Amino acid sequence: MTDDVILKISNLSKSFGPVRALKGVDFELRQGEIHALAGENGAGKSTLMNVIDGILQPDSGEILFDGVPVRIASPAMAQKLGVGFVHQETALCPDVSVAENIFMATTNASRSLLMNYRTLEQKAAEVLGELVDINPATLVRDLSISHQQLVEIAKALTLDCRVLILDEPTAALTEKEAQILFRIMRRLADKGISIIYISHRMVEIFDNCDRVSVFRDGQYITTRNVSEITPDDVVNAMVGRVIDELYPRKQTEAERSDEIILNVRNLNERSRFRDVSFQLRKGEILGLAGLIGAGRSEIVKGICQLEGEVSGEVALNGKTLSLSSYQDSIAEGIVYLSEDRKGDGIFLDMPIAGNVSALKPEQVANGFGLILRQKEESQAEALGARLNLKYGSLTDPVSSLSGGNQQKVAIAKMLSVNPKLIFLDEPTRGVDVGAKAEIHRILRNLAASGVGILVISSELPELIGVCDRVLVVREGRISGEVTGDRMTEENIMHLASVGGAQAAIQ
Amino acid sequence: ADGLKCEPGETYIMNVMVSGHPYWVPVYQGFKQAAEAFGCKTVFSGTPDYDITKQIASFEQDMVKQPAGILLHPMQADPFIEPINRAIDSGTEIVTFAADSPKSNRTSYITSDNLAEAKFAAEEIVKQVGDSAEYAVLENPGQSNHDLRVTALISYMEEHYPNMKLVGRQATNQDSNAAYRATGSILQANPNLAALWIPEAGSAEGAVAAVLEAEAKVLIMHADVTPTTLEHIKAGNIHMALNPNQGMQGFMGFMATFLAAHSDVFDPFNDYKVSGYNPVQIPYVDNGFAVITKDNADSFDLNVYMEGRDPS
Amino acid sequence: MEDAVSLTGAPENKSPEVSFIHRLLRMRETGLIAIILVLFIVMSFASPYFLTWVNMRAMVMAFAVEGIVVVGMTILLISGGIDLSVGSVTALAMVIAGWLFLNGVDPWVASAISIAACTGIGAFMGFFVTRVGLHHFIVSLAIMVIARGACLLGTGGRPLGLFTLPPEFKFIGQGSIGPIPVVIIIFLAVVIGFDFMLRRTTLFRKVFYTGSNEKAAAYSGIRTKRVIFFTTTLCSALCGVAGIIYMARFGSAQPTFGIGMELNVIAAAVIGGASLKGGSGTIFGAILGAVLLSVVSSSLALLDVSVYWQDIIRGSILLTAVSIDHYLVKKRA
Amino acid sequence: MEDAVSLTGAPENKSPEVSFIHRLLRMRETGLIAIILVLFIVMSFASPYFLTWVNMRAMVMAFAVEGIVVVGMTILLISGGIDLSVGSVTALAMVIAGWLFLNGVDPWVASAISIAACTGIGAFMGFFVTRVGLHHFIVSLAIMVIARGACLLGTGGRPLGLFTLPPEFKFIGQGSIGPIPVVIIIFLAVVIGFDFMLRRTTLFRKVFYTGSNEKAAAYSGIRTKRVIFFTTTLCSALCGVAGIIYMARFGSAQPTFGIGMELNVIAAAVIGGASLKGGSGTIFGAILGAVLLSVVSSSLALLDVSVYWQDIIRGSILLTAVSIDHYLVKKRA
Ligand SMILES: Nc1ncnc2c1ncn2[C@@H]1O[C@H](COP(=O)(O)OP(=O)(O)OP(=O)(O)O)[C@@H](O)[C@H]1O
Ligand SMILES: Nc1ncnc2c1ncn2[C@@H]1O[C@H](COP(=O)(O)OP(=O)(O)OP(=O)(O)O)[C@@H](O)[C@H]1O
Ligand SMILES: [Mg+2]
Ligand SMILES: [Mg+2]
Repeated sequence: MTDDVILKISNLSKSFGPVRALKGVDFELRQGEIHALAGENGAGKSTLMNVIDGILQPDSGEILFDGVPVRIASPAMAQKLGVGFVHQETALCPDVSVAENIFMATTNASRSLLMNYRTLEQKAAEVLGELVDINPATLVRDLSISHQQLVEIAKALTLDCRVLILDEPTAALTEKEAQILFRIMRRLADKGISIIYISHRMVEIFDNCDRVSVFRDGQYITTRNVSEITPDDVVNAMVGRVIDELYPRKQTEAERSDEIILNVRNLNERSRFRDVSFQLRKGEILGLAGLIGAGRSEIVKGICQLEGEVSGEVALNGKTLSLSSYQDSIAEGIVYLSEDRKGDGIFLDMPIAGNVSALKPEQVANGFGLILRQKEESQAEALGARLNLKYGSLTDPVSSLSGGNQQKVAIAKMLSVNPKLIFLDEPTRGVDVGAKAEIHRILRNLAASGVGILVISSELPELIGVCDRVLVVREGRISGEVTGDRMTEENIMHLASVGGAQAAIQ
Repeated sequence: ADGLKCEPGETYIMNVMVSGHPYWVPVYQGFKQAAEAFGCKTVFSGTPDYDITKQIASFEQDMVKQPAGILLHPMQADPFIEPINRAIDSGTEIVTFAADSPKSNRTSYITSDNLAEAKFAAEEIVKQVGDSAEYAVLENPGQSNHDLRVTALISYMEEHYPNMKLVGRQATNQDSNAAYRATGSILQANPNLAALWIPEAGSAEGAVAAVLEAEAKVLIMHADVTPTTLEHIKAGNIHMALNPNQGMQGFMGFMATFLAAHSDVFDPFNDYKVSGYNPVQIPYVDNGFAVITKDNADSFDLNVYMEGRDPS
Repeated sequence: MEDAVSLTGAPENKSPEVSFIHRLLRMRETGLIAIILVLFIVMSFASPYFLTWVNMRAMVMAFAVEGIVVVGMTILLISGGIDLSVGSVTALAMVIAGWLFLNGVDPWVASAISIAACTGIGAFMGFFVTRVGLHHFIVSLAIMVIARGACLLGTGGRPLGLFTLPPEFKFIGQGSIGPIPVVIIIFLAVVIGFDFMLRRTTLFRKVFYTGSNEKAAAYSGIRTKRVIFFTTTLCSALCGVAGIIYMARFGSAQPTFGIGMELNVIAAAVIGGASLKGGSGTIFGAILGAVLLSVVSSSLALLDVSVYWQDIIRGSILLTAVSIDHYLVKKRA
Repeated sequence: MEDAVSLTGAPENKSPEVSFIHRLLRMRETGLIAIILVLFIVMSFASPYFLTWVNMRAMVMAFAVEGIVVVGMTILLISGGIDLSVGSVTALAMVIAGWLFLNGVDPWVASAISIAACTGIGAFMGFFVTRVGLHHFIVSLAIMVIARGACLLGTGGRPLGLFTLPPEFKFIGQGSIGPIPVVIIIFLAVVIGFDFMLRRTTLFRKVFYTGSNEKAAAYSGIRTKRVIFFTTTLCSALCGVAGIIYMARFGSAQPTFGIGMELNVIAAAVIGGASLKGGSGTIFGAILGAVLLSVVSSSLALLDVSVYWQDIIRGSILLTAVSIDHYLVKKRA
């Protein structure tokens, strides 16, 4: 890292109608540094990055590249300046191959008239090789959301850039991939590339970044060397107060119950998972861990009949269920929060209130099936307040919210009905620390009140912090279970990657 | 009133559907010529669309202007009964042309005799190819005058020339490309095809292209005419076209409307005064048709005719 | 490129300060209303006949029945579908009912059977879309051709004269209650009813969810295929209703009726803010779109514009109006 | 509900074991080819004239010119657009060139001017779509009306007889080189050329990217508006080319030519696997779609099926064929 400032932003503002997303912010990026951005959901991080990438135009303020003022009119122009960007929401072309997606910018800039698919795929395989094993010829639409995230990263890595922006790249990644990414980041930084890294995970920031800038409510707060501060300082700067308790208290020995809420036996799906059996007890929060593509989502979706042709036995509160569709599952009080929020979690073009009520619009309707606007909005308002949702108006479309706030809408939707059993797939994806703690507290309270809670998360500290018990999935099988003191990152990683059933740590 | 003359501002409207169609042009010229002779104003109106609700709306809008009379080409018979009667009740006389609304109170109907056309065409075909040959027709189901030209020819053949064999019958709906296609297929299936009867000119353009391309020897006859089919007639590719006398249609159309509006000059020996209907009732006027062949084709060039005339 | 997001399908912000005027200004439809008003003012100066009761009546009558089809199409568009067969199915409704009537069936019974048949056609399309998995476009195109063929087959290509329909039946197409034609009353009832339902009922809310993001809707427990089946069927059923009214109005059944109607109807919905990608649109807006198209056509006819110019002017006004509307919507957003 | 994924637009998996046969089977178009083959076999038994050279030639001639428009439409669909004005613009191309010719301009020059004018119309639409931000559907609908009006205005509604076109000009529409009609040669050149470019050139790959996810493409630095502008313009330009060939074939310019052509052309592309949502489709598939539609029509005519049954049978075959194709595509996936 040098002290040369490559990118300098001063007094930059950006509003969306009445919402002032950025209020005169300053920012400075040095050559070869990994610079973290921290801030609550809706603080304006992504907006600032979109301005740097030419996707949005600022209302006022100045951007200096190498000390020269520039107006970045489009992503194409940003690319010419050497900006690479991994978006918070994956932006890939579903109908074309992974290889073509990765080299889209290159193809665009290339002078050659013809496509050379062979080299394209070879090169794509090289770039991907380090990250993940995906056939470059697959269509992107056939990839899971986490694989898409990796493709998105690979895409940015191929750019010959001077500034690389990573907007919450690890939100859908597991520890293993995240570590690979950090290694690559460091290598790039050593080559002199400057990296802006956005994350809500303090550990990542403190382990991998050089400096951190904090934003709050569209305002720039401070920039510090990571070595000089503590995570608590950052959180304090972000939220304006210290969050004392990151994770809620776990179930005590005394509270442990033998009552079984969910009993899954010998669940099989042709290609995705085999012989899955587990139980979820009353009062506990159960976690599912595993590597990308291990089959966690598949198992859970299978149980509630969202996907696949599943055989096996599922019993809720002692009653064997014969579900044939997700509607049946909802009728039984089982709901699923999707990991792919944009794809199947929310209705981007619809108002916030309408999103929250989507699972059971009947709840906000009168006896004649007429939706009562007041009721619908007060529902959204109440849940929104609980989750610290930041919005302009409840009639605004969800697309106007920041990523983390969109996730909160998706969660609010789940909480709006009173389910007996909730499957949460990456529930805190992109959610800031404060709201995350709140979501954890809500989950704990629900569990205590007898609701079954099963959490899938790629963030091991979260699983360990929240769950009373964690099941580890490897290649479509449950490879083990950890509880209590044995619940450590090492043990889980071990079970997820090499350990077989015999290595189960019980 | 001062004899058979229009009051200042007295207006007559000609209302049609698909108002951009060239068929109306000579009709309206005839209409206008007659009107000028009586010092009357004329307006060409209707809808550019093939849409009956739009035509009815335009007809009702014509009524708002309180014209003395409307020469109407009703797209469909029955839907116009009520509007026509309402117009007459409010003092606007209605005459139909080229298509009728017989159950309405319109005072006259001016048209070509499609049956006569069909009969003439049938006789000509037999004269040219003999009375035991294969023939085919293109058609445009749903449009009554075209339908009549086709069905009448077929039944005339069946009745008078039972050895004439109908080998192909395709709907081409005035679309030259569809006609090109259909004729191609008919020619493939029937190498001995001798004659082709087409009830309108648009399809004839496509049909003749297909016949020329297949180098087949087929006698083509059609109704109506376009510059292109005219050229084909001159070149001998099309044998003959039967063209309704459009000018006469418009001219007589105006006369019938005008007379209905000026019926006060007429006091016939009948019950009209007590029954309250218009004394100038002319149930049916045949405007006749012209036979276009190589020899007289030059007289049927609409572009030449329209030179120096105002289309509207 | 993005379609305007319709806000009116959803509840408005109702914090007390937000006045009625403010809400009106925020409505998706305000721009369209303004454009139509301007047209009205211009026209009332241009032609003394424009603002007459008879002309207004003629103008409304010209789109009222088609307006019922517009309602069905808008709902279908919101759910993410499209229907090219509306014109043929409307014609077929006339033909079926007319044919039955001519064969001695009571006209009311004949109408009921005909509407049921159209509903069946819609269900048939719904089946191909939801079960077989074909696209609405291609299924409805095939049905458009088939239904037109059935019209020809049922009539031999000639209109069925139904002059003998009893007066109480013709009343629904030709009668008036007071000064207001029955057709317009039916039209308003359908429009107001469906507009209300679409804004307020849980059933129709699901139509929005499905069209906005089918997968997310399925993940919210909505049986999206049923919803699409329902909207597809509803659209054809409304074509059936329209066909019966046309029959009563015209006293005939025309096998060639409604050719090209689909484009008109879809255009009205799209001008009114419906997205071809699904998820947004309002009945009110779509009807305003129909009004706009109709006012433009009527005005040109009323002003005796040369037919050779009419299409050019009509298309240009359409393009201008839509551009202005788009500009206004964007500006307010 | 999801559109069939076209695999052929993208490179195939080329691991060496994958044999040619295997690749053939994996192609999106295989199902369609099979269906067309079955139709051919059935027809060659049903009619002795079917499998004759002359009939085949006539059949290809029947869709060749429209096929050029299909190419333009497919590319536009892939980029996420649609064009309802193809029929009118094709007619306008005939009218402009014909009018110029009648006014003494050399026919080749007249044709060039006419094609340039159509390109201009496409650019005009592209402007409204990319700069003003309107939807393709509504812009092209307005242009469809305006272009038709311009045809009427330019001809006074009367077809222009162009019998005096020089023979070397008519040659492009009516002549043959050896046994092969010139029209077919032009058609094949256009199809093969664009099919190749669409699969292999970087320029046309951007069309896929833009249609698949406009935002993602823009984020990769692709000037998506330019791409859409380009595809919109190209489609109109190809309509211009088609119009000129029609003019040479028919020796006339008909202001009413091509009414309803848009549905046929879009149907061909969609049958061939193009998605109305953009991002997928192939020229080869679209042409197979056109072949399918054409073979069905020709066969019905060849078998002299009653006019009143033709539409019903045609629609049913279309629906069946598309269902089978969809089933085959899904099964292979
Ligand atoms: N297109 C838009 N329209 C209206 N408001 C928007 C739009 N995009 C962002 N905003 C608003 O701008 C503010 C900043 O959003 P931004 O996405 O930059 O937050 P963020 O810091 O990235 O949050 P997160 O951590 O949740 O991703 C939010 O209040 C958001 O609602
Ligand atoms: N639509 C699909 N078709 C075929 N295979 C799929 C599909 N979706 C997922 N898979 C495969 O199923 C396996 C399990 O995927 P799943 O998404 O359940 O993993 P996961 O453990 O939830 O991990 P993550 O969500 O982090 O990727 C993976 O190998 C994945 O590639
Ligand atoms: Mg963000
Ligand atoms: Mg998962």
